[in-house]
Amino acid sequence: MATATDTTVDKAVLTEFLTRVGDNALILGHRVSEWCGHGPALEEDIALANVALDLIGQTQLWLGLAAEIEGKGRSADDLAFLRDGFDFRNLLLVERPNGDIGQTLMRQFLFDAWHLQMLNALKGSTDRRIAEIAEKASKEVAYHLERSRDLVIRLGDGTDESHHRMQAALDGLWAYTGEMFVGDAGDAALAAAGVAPHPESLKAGWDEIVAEALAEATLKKPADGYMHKGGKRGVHSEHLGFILTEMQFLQRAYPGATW
Amino acid sequence: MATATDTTVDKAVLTEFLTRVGDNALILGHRVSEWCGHGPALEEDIALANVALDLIGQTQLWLGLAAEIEGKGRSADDLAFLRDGFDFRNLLLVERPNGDIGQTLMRQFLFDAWHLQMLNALKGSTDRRIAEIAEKASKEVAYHLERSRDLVIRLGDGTDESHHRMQAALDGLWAYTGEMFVGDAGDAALAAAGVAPHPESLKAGWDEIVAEALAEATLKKPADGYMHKGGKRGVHSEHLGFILTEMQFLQRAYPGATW
Amino acid sequence: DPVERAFQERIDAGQKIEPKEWMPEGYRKTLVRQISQHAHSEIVGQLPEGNWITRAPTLERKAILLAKVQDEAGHGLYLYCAAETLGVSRDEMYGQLHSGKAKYSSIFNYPTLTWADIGAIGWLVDGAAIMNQVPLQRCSYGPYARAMVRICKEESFHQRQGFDILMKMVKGTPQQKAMVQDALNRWWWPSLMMFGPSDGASVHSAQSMAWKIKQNSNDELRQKFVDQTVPQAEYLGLSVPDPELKWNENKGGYDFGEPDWSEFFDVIAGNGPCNAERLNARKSAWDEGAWFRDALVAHAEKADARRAARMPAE
Amino acid sequence: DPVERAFQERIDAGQKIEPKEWMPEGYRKTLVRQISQHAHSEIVGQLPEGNWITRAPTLERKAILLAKVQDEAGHGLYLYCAAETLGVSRDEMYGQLHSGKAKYSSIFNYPTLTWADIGAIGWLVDGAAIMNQVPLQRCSYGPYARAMVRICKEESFHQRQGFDILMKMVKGTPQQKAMVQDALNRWWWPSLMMFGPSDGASVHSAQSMAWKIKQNSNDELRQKFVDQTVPQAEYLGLSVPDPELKWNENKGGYDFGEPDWSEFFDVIAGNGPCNAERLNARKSAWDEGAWFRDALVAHAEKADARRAARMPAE
Repeated sequence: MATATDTTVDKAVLTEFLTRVGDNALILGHRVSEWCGHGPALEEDIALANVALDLIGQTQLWLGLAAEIEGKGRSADDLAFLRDGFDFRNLLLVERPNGDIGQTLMRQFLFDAWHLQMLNALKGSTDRRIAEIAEKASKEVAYHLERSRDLVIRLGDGTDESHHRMQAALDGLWAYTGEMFVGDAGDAALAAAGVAPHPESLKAGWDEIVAEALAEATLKKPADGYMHKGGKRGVHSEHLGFILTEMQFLQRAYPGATW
Repeated sequence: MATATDTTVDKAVLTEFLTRVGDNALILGHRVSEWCGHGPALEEDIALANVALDLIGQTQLWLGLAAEIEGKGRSADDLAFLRDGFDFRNLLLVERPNGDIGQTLMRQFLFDAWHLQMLNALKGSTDRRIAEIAEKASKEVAYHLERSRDLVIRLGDGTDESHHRMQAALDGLWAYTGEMFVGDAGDAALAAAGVAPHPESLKAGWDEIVAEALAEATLKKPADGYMHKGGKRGVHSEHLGFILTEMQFLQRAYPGATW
Repeated sequence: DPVERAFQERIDAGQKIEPKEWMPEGYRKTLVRQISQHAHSEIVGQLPEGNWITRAPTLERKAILLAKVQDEAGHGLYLYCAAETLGVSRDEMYGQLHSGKAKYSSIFNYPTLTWADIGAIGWLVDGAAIMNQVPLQRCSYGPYARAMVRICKEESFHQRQGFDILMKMVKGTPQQKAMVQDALNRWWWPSLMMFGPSDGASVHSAQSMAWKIKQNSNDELRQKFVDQTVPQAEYLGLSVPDPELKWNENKGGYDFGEPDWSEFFDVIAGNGPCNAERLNARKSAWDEGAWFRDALVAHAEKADARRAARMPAE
Repeated sequence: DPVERAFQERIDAGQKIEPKEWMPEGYRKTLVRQISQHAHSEIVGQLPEGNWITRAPTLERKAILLAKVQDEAGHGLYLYCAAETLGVSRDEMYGQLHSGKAKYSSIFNYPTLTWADIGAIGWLVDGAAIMNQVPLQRCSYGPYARAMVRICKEESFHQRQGFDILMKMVKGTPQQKAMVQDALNRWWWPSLMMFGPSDGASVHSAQSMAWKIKQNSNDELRQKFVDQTVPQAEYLGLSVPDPELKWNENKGGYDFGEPDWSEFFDVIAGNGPCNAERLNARKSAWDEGAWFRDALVAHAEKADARRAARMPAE
């Protein structure tokens, strides 16, 4: 049984970590929710809404804990709706535009494969609160991965057109996957304390899941070249700004109002 | 020489009128500015930026005068960046999405043909301040109309594809033109005081300009059917909300900051 | 016709008609029209609310709205399945929606302009829908009646959530309260129109009533809706935008003004504020999704072929 | 070669070379490459700033930014015309941009993330551009030199406007000041890289200098830029993100750190934060505008044909 060791790690490091995990869920949830009512099939509309819903639920838990540990009297909503772009800590991958449904599903698969590894590792966190959230979220994400993996395979090995679209999606997104596995001093401290896995430690498992699925999808895994990074330290793409103008508008326009 | 008669018309009616004129320029200017850097030819990029620039300049004058007459200590910027959607008074026509460049130019032409009539009438306003702004703006808008009219003709009578695109643009926008010519009690009061023309009085001139240009463009003028309205009294389309989330974001996110 | 008489007797006796049983062609047609229209309404109905998902003001509101829109897609799915039991495919029904041949509820051709509209849709639009749908749980056609049981349960949940949004807002800032009043001003009349014109004007009503596809007159349901909703508006501190609205002690209900039926027919004719946008959104979702659907079919065929090829060796 | 010697003598004597005059093929090629790259930079340079036009915080700022982006398109136009005098068409140059064969200034592959970035681009990017461009007003090729005169005048105007944005912000709220510091942190090193690697690393430099296409070494210009900019940063109350930055009394200028040239070459190789977005934006503008350009040509041909048909009758 994991025990709470929240005193052994610097509070700021822990808050930063939780913000990263929470922001990934928030921003990807937002992106997926943009599909609402516009999916390629009714079943897909339902499934996309479901993924978005799970991610927003996870956001509430992670950012809620981040806010609690931060101890400045902020709420999960305050973190979501009142932070500036450079205070967001999500991966660049999750703010990539939806593109066609193939690109959306490829992004989802590449993220899910990492997300599940991360959550499975967090289930063994020495911080009980983190382990509990991971326990709940990992069940949802296992299903997300099952679904996105299956669709990547079917669309990759579908028609010529779908194959080309999926290969283009993969090629376009690949350079945004490297950031998932890059650690910093905070990550090292969290790993040493058994709070969270070192990002690099998730790479082998991710590689395996991805390589297998891509092979079955008849897609060519891109060569490992240049990898973009910045999101984890608050340097985002131009897309995040537009996400935030929409997402935060009501809270920004009517400060202090309750909804 | 026109003389100031600002005391003969109700202040609220005058403010409402100026807000309508100003909001048309603001929202259309915003829409046109969305093209920046994405035009179909370099000359077109320059021309579109120029139109947007003129319209934003006119916005400053009209909303500046509206704010002054309102007398509540607000500025043109306050009106542009801090009003809610239902306080905007622009025509639905100007908030229509850009679509392809043909749709943008058709919207511009249909509006310019009305705008120039309106400004030419306002040059004779009994309110000297209005007449002065109209004098300046009408020169700019005469050029806008010359340009949009010319392009509608060339694209309408260009290739088969351009002809079809322009006809589709015209058919899609036509139901948004009626609102320009519908007056209310305030319009009647302004007309009676010689401050502004009655909207209906602009119809004949507009019809003539439009009919001539469409004929030369080999485009078929749509039958006069149902006409949308609502913008002039603050009931807008869903598009305006998204325009405002972007346009107002900085002022909303950092209340009271100067830029 | 004795077969038809027997059919009618079963209906009169309150029995449910099931898919494989004999039914008059008119009964089948009426049901297909009504169920598919209802299904289309759920699907198109995702759009006005979906318009605010990315702008929902809190994480909880965002989650609730997502869940609601997901429910609507789910309702669409039940209903398309119910209609399919009558021998029409989902793709055929989509085709009719996209060509404009099939209708959907006109209320979804109105725009959602502020967050209060999301509350108003839950409160008024779902409220009126429930009023229409509760009797349909007793509809004579089994699959439709059973779909409605499930749908009604979720709809009343949605209605409470909508009311809750408005409660929070009217207790909030003056701007929030103004948004709520503005929303009521815009949604009140279209909601009353959701029950359709007086039955006198409708040719289908009498037969539908006899077949127990329809159980109450439009005016009855409208009256019931007004009687239920006006006190709620008062509770919210709002004023209903109808100068003729007045409590009538004699009838134990409200007297109220006549909706502007010319607006109703304009919207049905395609001239509502959002008809073109709604239909285009659905059509482009469908068209842009073609490659996705084709690929799933192609993959399934390949998988089948591979299985078949392996068979002999096994 | 006496012709080439005479050409070099004219250049050494400070004479301008004009379009129809003889010039060495290398001179022509170098100019075409440099001028078209410069033109492409103006065009692509519209995008990072265009990204904030719809979000400009005041009407005046919006107007100023629109005017600036319009100026950039105008500069692109002068420069394409200057390049065309060397026998290459605008469409050819576009083709090279879209295929990735021609480059544009790498600085435009960085994103604009806050409103302060709009100020920083004016201050630092236009500042560095001016530093590069002022000597080009004396370039040996006439049309290019004359285009630069006009461009430099407008650029220095833009630089002042950028500085003015930052002045307002650093005098504003702590959040605004934080945005400005963040912008400087992100734009400082890329701005220094705008002058290119040390000349030792470049094969073209010596010949370009002899031809008076280039007049100063990259390091000279970079030093000048740092010396000019650091006091401005201090005036704004900002700290320059270079721990090695220090005034050097002996040389009468600043010592400063070496930019991360691996980043520079990454961005040139297509791996900057926005390379794909910028190029795709330009390509789709071009592709989606094809019908527009084709129609204008078709209309002109029709009009000509109609004029020709009328001729005999007149």
